Amino acid sequence: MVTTIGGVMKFIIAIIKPFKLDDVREALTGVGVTGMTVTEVKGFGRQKGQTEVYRGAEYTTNMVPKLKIEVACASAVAAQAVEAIQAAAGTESIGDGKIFTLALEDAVRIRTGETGDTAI
Amino acid sequence: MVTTIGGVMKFIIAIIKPFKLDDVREALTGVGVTGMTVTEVKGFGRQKGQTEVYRGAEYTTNMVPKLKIEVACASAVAAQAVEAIQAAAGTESIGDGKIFTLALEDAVRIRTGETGDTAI
Amino acid sequence: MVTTIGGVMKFIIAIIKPFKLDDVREALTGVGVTGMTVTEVKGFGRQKGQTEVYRGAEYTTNMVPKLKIEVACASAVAAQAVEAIQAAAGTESIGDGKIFTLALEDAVRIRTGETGDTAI
Amino acid sequence: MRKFLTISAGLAVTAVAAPALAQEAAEVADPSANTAYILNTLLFLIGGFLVMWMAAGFAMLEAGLVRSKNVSMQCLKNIGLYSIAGIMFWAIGYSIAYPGFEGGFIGIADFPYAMQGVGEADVGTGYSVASDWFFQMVFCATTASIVSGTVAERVKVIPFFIFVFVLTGFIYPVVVSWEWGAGWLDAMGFSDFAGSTLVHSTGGWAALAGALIIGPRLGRYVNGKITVMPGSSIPLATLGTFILWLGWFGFNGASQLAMGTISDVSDVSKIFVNTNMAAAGGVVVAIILTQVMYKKIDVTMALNGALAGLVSITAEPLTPSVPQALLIGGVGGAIVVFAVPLLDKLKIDDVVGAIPVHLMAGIWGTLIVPFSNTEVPFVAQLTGVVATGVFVMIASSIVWFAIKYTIGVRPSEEQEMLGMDIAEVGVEAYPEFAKG
Amino acid sequence: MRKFLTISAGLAVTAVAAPALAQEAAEVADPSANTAYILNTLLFLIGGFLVMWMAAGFAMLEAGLVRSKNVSMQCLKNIGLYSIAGIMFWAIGYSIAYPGFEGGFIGIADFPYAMQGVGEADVGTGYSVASDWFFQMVFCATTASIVSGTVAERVKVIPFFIFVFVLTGFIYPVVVSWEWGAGWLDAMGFSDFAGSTLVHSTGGWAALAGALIIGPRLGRYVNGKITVMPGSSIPLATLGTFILWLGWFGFNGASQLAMGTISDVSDVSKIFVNTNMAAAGGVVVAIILTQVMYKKIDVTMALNGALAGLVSITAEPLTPSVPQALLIGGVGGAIVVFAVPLLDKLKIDDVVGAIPVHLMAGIWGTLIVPFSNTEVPFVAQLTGVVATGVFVMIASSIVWFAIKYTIGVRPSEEQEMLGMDIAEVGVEAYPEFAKG
Amino acid sequence: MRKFLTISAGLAVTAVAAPALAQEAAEVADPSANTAYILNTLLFLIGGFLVMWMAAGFAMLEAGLVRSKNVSMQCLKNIGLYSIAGIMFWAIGYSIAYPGFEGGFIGIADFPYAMQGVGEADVGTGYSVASDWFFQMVFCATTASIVSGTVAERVKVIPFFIFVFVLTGFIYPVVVSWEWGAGWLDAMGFSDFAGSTLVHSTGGWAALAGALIIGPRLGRYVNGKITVMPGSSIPLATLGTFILWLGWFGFNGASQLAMGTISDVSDVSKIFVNTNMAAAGGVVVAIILTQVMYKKIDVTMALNGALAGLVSITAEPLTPSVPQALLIGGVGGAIVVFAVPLLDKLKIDDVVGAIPVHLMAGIWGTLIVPFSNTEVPFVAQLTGVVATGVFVMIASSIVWFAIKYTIGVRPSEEQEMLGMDIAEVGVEAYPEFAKG
Ligand SMILES: Nc1ncnc2c1ncn2[C@@H]1O[C@H](COP(=O)(O)OP(=O)(O)O)[C@@H](O)[C@H]1O
Ligand SMILES: Nc1ncnc2c1ncn2[C@@H]1O[C@H](COP(=O)(O)OP(=O)(O)O)[C@@H](O)[C@H]1O
Ligand SMILES: Nc1ncnc2c1ncn2[C@@H]1O[C@H](COP(=O)(O)OP(=O)(O)O)[C@@H](O)[C@H]1O
Repeated sequence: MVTTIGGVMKFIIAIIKPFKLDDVREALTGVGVTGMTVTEVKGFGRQKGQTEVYRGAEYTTNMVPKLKIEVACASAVAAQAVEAIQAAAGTESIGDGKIFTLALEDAVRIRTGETGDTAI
Repeated sequence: MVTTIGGVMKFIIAIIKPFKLDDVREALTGVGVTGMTVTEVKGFGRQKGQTEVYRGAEYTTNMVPKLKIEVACASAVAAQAVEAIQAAAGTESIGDGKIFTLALEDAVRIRTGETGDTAI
Repeated sequence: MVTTIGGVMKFIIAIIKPFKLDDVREALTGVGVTGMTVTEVKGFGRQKGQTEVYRGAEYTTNMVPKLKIEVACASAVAAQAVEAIQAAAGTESIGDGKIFTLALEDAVRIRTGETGDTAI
Repeated sequence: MRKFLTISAGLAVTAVAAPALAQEAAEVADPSANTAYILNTLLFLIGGFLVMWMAAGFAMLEAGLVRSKNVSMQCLKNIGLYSIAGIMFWAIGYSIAYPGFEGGFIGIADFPYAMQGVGEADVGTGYSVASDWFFQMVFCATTASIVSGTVAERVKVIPFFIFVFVLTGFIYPVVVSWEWGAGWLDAMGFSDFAGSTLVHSTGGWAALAGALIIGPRLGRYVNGKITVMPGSSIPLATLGTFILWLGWFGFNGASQLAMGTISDVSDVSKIFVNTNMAAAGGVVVAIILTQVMYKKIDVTMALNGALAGLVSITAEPLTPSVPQALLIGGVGGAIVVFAVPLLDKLKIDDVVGAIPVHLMAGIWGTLIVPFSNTEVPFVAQLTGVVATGVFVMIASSIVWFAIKYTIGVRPSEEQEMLGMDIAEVGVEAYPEFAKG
Repeated sequence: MRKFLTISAGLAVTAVAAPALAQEAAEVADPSANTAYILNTLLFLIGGFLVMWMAAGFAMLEAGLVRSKNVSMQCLKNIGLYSIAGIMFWAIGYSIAYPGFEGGFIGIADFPYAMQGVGEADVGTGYSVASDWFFQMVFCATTASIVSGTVAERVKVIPFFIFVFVLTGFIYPVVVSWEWGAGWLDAMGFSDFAGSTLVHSTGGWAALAGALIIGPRLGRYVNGKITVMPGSSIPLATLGTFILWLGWFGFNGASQLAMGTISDVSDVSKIFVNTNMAAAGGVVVAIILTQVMYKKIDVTMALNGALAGLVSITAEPLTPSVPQALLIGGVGGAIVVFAVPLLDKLKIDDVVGAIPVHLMAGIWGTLIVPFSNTEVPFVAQLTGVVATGVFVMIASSIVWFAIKYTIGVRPSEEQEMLGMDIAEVGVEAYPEFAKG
Repeated sequence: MRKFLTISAGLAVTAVAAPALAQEAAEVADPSANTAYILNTLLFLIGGFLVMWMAAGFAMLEAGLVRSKNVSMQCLKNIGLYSIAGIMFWAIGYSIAYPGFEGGFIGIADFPYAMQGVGEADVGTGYSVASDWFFQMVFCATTASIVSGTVAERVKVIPFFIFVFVLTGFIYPVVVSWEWGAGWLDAMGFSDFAGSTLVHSTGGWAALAGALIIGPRLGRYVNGKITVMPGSSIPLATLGTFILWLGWFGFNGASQLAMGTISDVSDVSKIFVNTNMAAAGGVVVAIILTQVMYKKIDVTMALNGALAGLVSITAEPLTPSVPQALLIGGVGGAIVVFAVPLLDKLKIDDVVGAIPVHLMAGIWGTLIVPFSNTEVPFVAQLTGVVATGVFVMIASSIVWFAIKYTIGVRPSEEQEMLGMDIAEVGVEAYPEFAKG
């Protein structure tokens, strides 16, 4: 089966504000990345949640709803992809999120069995 | 605490069609991988979502519901695990998903503190 | 844009019991890690799910609800972070979960564009 | 100005009516006969809107017990079937149900059913024919609602509506004609006060035929293993049950068919009490049994228990004493607890438990009538149960098979996997909530 | 046969009890006038609580059709508007609606409306004034409910309540005074039995004015593309529709305003039937059309179809024959199917479809009255429709603009994004469910 | 004793209205008395089914305000308690409530309560005894529903049912006997028209005793910090509130206990208006106060405000003028807004706010009666409030303690964490929705 071609691909994990999803997707498409996987997450960080009042008791939800976007791509495009995400997801306000880049050793397209960056 | 034994383990991330979960689980058990973590995700890719009509307006949900399966395993079994997933998750149709393999530096079993691949 | 400073950061993925979240958060704050991302997941492993009876038919939900916590941190603090999580999440009972450590090549704070561990 | 005109008009009529009547009071319509007419009609109207409300009860019960991917479809089927039932029962149903024969098997009066004209009242009947029709129509719709629950999650919408079309236009009316329509069963002395057999068993048999012919949901019974498919919303199922319980006061109470005398209204009151007690008995028995058998109290069994109690008492809600009502309803609750798993063993997939609740408890309720009403011959009850079963099973099977082998009854496997909401409705029930 | 046996039995009993009465019928306080008073009042009370229940129907329908981030707000608006309507209609509304003029345009009687004292009954009116007020008040509240659905998800709560304040205290009452209040429209021969125009179109016009002035939800129509925003819960929307359907029997049935004579109660029965048939027609037509046009059956269209059928028959639920009722309601259902996408083309954002359902079907229902009730001049109907439209559009626009340019009507973009529940209510509707 | 006074009064009026009939009243059943009998019974039946419907209201309100992991349990408790209440109130409750004494403290008539036989009507009472029993039974069930909300999410199901068993079979009936049963409070001139004290405060006291003895939910009050535990579904809570509001027209309206005269039916109408206005007042005040105090309008407070307004007017819904009704209800709304956080400060965990709504507003409503009904001595009201509080607190505490120290009342910490649905019901309320 596949031989590991270390480092030729990256696995990008971005945490963004939910309503920025469409912008980020367009930006990624712009740099040629069409596939991605999105997950609903809750974030902790500098940004604090809403203060709500429920039946007379105030409380702050310190979890903030975020979206996690996972993108596998060839190392070559990783930098542009990260830039694209950052540009698209930014609102200059606290809580905009993070982009994490990890090394991706291998990828397989289940349907075809293609591996490496052709699989993406 | 634990000394990092780089590269002896892999962290496999597979995106599959939801209804394939049971097949994939059985396949993994078959190669000796009993533990896994599953997350509901939405996927973007070649496969397009359903076209629905709501109150006279057509729209395509370009997000497709998928399941993300995360499996940590020893490098030795990684290849078989990937193969097992691919075999079990395939339907020969667009949208079958991907399998990503990352290096796992260390694992700890919270209950016992065991580390490395004994922890898995 | 950012130069990759391989290995100076870690990406920790912990699977814990849902009701342990607050303890884990406090423990992480204790070692100086304030940011984290949480995801609802279902886990398979040694721990079996509840046996429920629905309309006379018994069934076991072999999936157990868990929380996945993702923390990016500087390698320096990774060990303490892992220890903190393990200490806080443990209940000495099956199903306490796992902590996985991966290498994090780079991080970017979307708001500011800061990179590396300053971004976290 | 109509608000005032009408009133004065209204009073005028009475005013005019009153003195004139004074003399001939003895022979022709005297005021108290008019009052009785009004009260009888009012009973039909109140009973009618309460039973109409049961359509919402079935919709909520079923929406709560199907999986979320089929909830929109279940809502659509329920509002659709109620509408079709109304149209069909007017077009031919009522005329088949009340053919005007004596002891016959099948017949039909003029159709579509002609309602009265504006301001017309037929003192002969003692109530407004439109109010009677309305009250009878909602019973017809109930029969169809029963079917939708059992065959949920695996029947395409158009085939389902076609079945409802035949059920409400032909099958149900024929059964009704045998008893309430003065047919042969009635001649035999068969007694079914509000329809344990005529309404509930008929719906139950039609549902059973469907379940057998259509088969279980995909993956429900795989190599001997039962896959549990829990309902999407217990509170909606609970709401549905409470709605049905409320509606049942109209269902049974207004089946007294008259409120113009103190004895009639007293009987309606007694029926309210017995109806409530039978339901309570069903709930308590279901709770006790599930606790004993499973160490947990399955709320869906308690809900079904209430309904089974209600169905059980429906054949005779008037004559039982309270202890008898509790017993009759309680047995209904027990039937549910034992019959639900039994159906699973038989691989009969009844999504909401309509077969135990409406068919089995309906049979029980019909057969037990002589216990509290000694005038009723058991043999007549048995005959009625069997005859209804044979006729409805055959008729329904013919229709289900006809559909199955023509346009087909089930969605494709992929569609069924995906859920009928996306496949056929195009609208998900809970588009925003992640499925866990 | 029991259905008939029982009846005759009932009459028998009354017949026996009757003769004694015959003689004094004429002179003494004619019991039948008292009985009529009681029955008329009872009709208002039953009709009143059924229409009150419609407030819950609107709340559920709207809660189900807005996105989950605005559901708490929709619940708050609905319970708030019902309360405000009650207070305003007592404070001045009723007195404006029934100013006691003949053929006038606007007037006001003593206010706030004085209910009767304890034990007081005014035989002159033929019913209890309190029961009449209650029945009229719930109609007023209905008008406000209509507006909340159309402008949902983008109007701050206080501006909304201010609008309701004026609508229920002034705008709606004025329109009512023109017709039911014996004003100029009534003098013209305009006829609107239960309020297709007075209630539903009035609410619809006010909603339309709001939709135009407030504008669509953020991101709803971006560069020519329609963004679909599916509702959060189809079962709640279905429940709401069934509640409204049930309430409508009170809405139309009790608008007969009298039940003290056999002809009145028979007419109420006929109204029940026609009301039900029009709704059924609306459902069936909506189902057929969506299936034909889209190959899928949009359940929300079926629900709207039922409501459009009900609104269509409301202007004249008594005189139509059943086929006419089916036709009138069916056209209402068609209106919905075609008007909903049309509004989208016009970029008019009507979250729940209240404009097609209440305004357009209301106009249709009003104009078609002469078809079944030949005494009604078409020109009067047309005049009523136009006059109501002009007045309500102008009056509502003034109020919406006044609010818009003072305290503002919309939340900030960020708040709207976030959802009104967090922004203004502070309580999320489904805090525990992850949004997918 | 008003229950009987009213009746005879009712009959009196009819008697006056039909002097001629007076004579033969002895021998022939006088038709207008018969008509009154029918109408009185009908009032009980309509009121009865409306109040029965309140059981669904409590179920939905509570299902909406508990966390999703305890929703199935809340549904189970509600359908179970309604069933148990019906059985217990028949078995002994009614006989304790109406022991037939004069001014007594405790007594019991023959039990279980014997309903009338088929066709039997007792003209002496002026209504069907079965209809009266039914109407009284649903009040008993209401008392139990109140308790389930307060102690939700932390009481095992069997202990809860045991408490309901005693509450509905003994505690509530004793309190009722003091007033409606012609006991000592009634002799003192205490007046509680529809049960602000007898029903709502009794339920509220029992709930308070439970909350104190059982303690708060796990983690609710940790080292001085209040952990907010938002309810799972605001629309269900809203639906529940609307159901209760609707049911209250039966609760208060039918407590007039007679509809056989024009004055009685007029009073029922007045009660409808006042009941509605008090609820509206409660909503508006709660909305204004929360907006002022928190800059957000907590919809759950608005819902509780409506209920508090309803409870407040229940002690005397007939004599107040509309402004008085608005004031009485409005104060009820204010009580909720201030009492809910107060209970939190006292670490009394009342999940749905039943203590402010039913207990505190119930006390307020009872004490304010003399304000609109000058015949009622304040001291009697105060005595009634205190006596009920003392008795119910003691009796309930004994039961709660007895349960606590025998079979135990709370689930294990782990079970409570996990949720009672999995722990005791075995069925999750929303198995498919991911918890966020
Ligand atoms: N160390 C971390 N590890 C993983 N996720 C993080 C970390 N720090 C922040 N995040 C995620 O990024 C989101 C935004 O971070 P936050 O500190 O709130 O604002 P900013 O991105 O502007 O610094 C958080 O809600 C969380 O989901
Ligand atoms: N570059 C990518 N990075 C992360 N996930 C991806 C990527 N490309 C595809 N996916 C995931 O895989 C799923 C299937 O991919 P898709 O292109 O639709 O079909 P196929 O797997 O047959 O090529 C997508 O829905 C998405 O969740
Ligand atoms: N090999 C694995 N890969 C990924 N996740 C795993 C793996 N094994 C276990 N898990 C996760 O850890 C959770 C706990 O593991 P389990 O075997 O049940 O108990 P323990 O952690 O005590 O060994 C599982 O529910 C699953 O989510």
